Amino acid sequence: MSKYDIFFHKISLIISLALLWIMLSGHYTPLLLLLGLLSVIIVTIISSRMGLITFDQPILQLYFIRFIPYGIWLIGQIMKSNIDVCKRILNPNLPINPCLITLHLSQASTFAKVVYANSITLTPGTISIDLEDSSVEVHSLSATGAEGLKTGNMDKKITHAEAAPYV
Amino acid sequence: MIVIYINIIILFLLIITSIAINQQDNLFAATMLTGIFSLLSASLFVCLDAVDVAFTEAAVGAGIALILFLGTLASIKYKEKVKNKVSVSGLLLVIPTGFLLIYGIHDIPSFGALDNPVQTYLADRYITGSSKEIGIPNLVTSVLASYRGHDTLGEVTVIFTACIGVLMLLGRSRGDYRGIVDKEES
Amino acid sequence: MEHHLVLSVVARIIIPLIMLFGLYVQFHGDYGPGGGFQAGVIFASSFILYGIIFGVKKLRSVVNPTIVRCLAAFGVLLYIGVGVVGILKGGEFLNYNLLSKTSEVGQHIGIMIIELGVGITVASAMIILFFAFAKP
Amino acid sequence: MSNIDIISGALIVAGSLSIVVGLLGVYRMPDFFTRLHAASVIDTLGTILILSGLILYQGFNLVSVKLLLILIFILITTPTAAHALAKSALHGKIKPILGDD
Amino acid sequence: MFEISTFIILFSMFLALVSAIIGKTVYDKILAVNIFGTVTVLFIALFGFLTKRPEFLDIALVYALINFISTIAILKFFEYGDMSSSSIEKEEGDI
Repeated sequence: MSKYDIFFHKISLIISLALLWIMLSGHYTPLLLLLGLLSVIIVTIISSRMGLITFDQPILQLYFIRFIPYGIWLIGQIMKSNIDVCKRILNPNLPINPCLITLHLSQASTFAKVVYANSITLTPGTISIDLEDSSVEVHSLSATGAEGLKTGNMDKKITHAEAAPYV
Repeated sequence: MIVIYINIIILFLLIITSIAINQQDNLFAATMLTGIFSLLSASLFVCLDAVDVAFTEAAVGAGIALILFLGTLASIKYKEKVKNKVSVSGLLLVIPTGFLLIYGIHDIPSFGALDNPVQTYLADRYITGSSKEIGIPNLVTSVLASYRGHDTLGEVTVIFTACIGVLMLLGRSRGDYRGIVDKEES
Repeated sequence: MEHHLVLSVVARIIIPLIMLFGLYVQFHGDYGPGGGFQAGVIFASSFILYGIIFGVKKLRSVVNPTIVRCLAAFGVLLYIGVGVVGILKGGEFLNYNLLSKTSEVGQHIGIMIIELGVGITVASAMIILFFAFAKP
Repeated sequence: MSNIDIISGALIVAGSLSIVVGLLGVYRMPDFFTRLHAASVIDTLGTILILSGLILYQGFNLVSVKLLLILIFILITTPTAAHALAKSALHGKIKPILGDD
Repeated sequence: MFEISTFIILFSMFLALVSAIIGKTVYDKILAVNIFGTVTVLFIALFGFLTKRPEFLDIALVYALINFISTIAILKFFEYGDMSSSSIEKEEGDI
């Protein structure tokens, strides 16, 4: 990781922490803003000591912005599969057909892989149970959920969001 | 009115949880139920309008307490030795004490009543005086840090002392510690 | 647990946020719920999360246990120091009114400093406890 | 009672009912992994509906920003915990019940 | 509306508590505690609106941020038997 990247990540961390402080605080007196600046600097120093900033791929808080369109799409998917799972639970026959499938990952960065795994877990009906470097093992409640993942729609969306230009 | 019903329900859940904790012989499961107990008591404090206490319970219960319990479990056995025998002398002690405590309830002023001793002069003094004398919005902080500053100093000292105590007990390396336990067991 | 990919990435994202939230609670004790004790515990729990996921050895290289022990004592000393300043200015122990020209500003400064002392002591005490319980 | 209040109230009640449905699923499901699916109904549908109902009720101000932050943090942390739980259970002695497909 | 859903949530707290008590394996119990945590966050957020005092939200925020620490600590403890090891030192069976 080059010096430029680390610098960019530090700036990104500082900006996102400052945004978080402004959202939390609600009191914008000079004293509290000064304390906020101090806190952001302390947290940045400790995070870089912990090695949270150096990471093999561009991950950090501001990077989330790229994933906002994806997140909105994801919430729609979550709602859809929630209705499906709720129907299955409320059905007296409990029509479930659990299966394990292995999916191939096409993302380059670890962060995008983790986003993919967590999106799978967030969508009810499918849970990622093992994330390796190039594949993810998924437990699915029904065959339809597994089919939906096998079409690779979510995979493509994340790869697309990952490759988007820097904000 | 509705808050009182919520309080009663949460108290009921707390009772169930504590009985369940008592009945577990697997200490691991008991630890997890303790986590639920902490979540419930935080909700109860929220219902009783004790925001700062609820905050403390939330932070300590979610962040630290369970981890310290697990750390303790790591150095002891998971299963509790169950004694099925009912101890008669203990029962003789516990039942009269319980009755005495219930009898004592009659002397305590009723819950939330306006003419409680604590609300007649002290709370009034804090509520009216605080904004003039201290000038910060959160009353709890001004009581804790300013009116009762000596108490808080005592509390901090207690935490510090407890920390030193734990260090004296567990501070040496685990190897020595294990050695002692093994010798005692063999 | 470091090569548990999901946990390590999520921890990298969430640890700074927990730390910042702890400091927010520390400095907003005057306005909302919270204060030194809660802030110290939340701040320390971010270190504990780091220790759980990346190992105590790494945590030890980030925060030196000796320095943490000194900080625990420093917090108490800071609290007592504010009290002693009150005596030196000709008042009673822990009299904040004398810390500044007007009593209101003095109270504000005094409360903020002693809350900071409480926060430092509690955070260090929790980290020390974690070190003591999680021996390598 | 305005329209927005009615919509937000409906969202909140629907969210709390979905929590009950999720818990019903936890009771009905045959093994641990399928129970995790039912639990994720609570973590997603329940939180999204209730918190978005509260945001709608509140309108846009600092409180609703905090509600949004709670929603985001829950959506980050709960799948992580569920994933860790599932992985740990798979490495433990628990074998998932698989259907015939 | 708030009243109805508060009581429904209290009822689901009861259900989660029962499932924690009757859960057979350790994982079931951890799952129940996890569910209970989420439900508590929602309860505290709702209660703040019920009593028209939304400053309770800070508590819900604390739980949303740090409640999963205890879950992960339990899992780690269950795999390794203590808190200290990182998986670099101990290769077999990472969590």
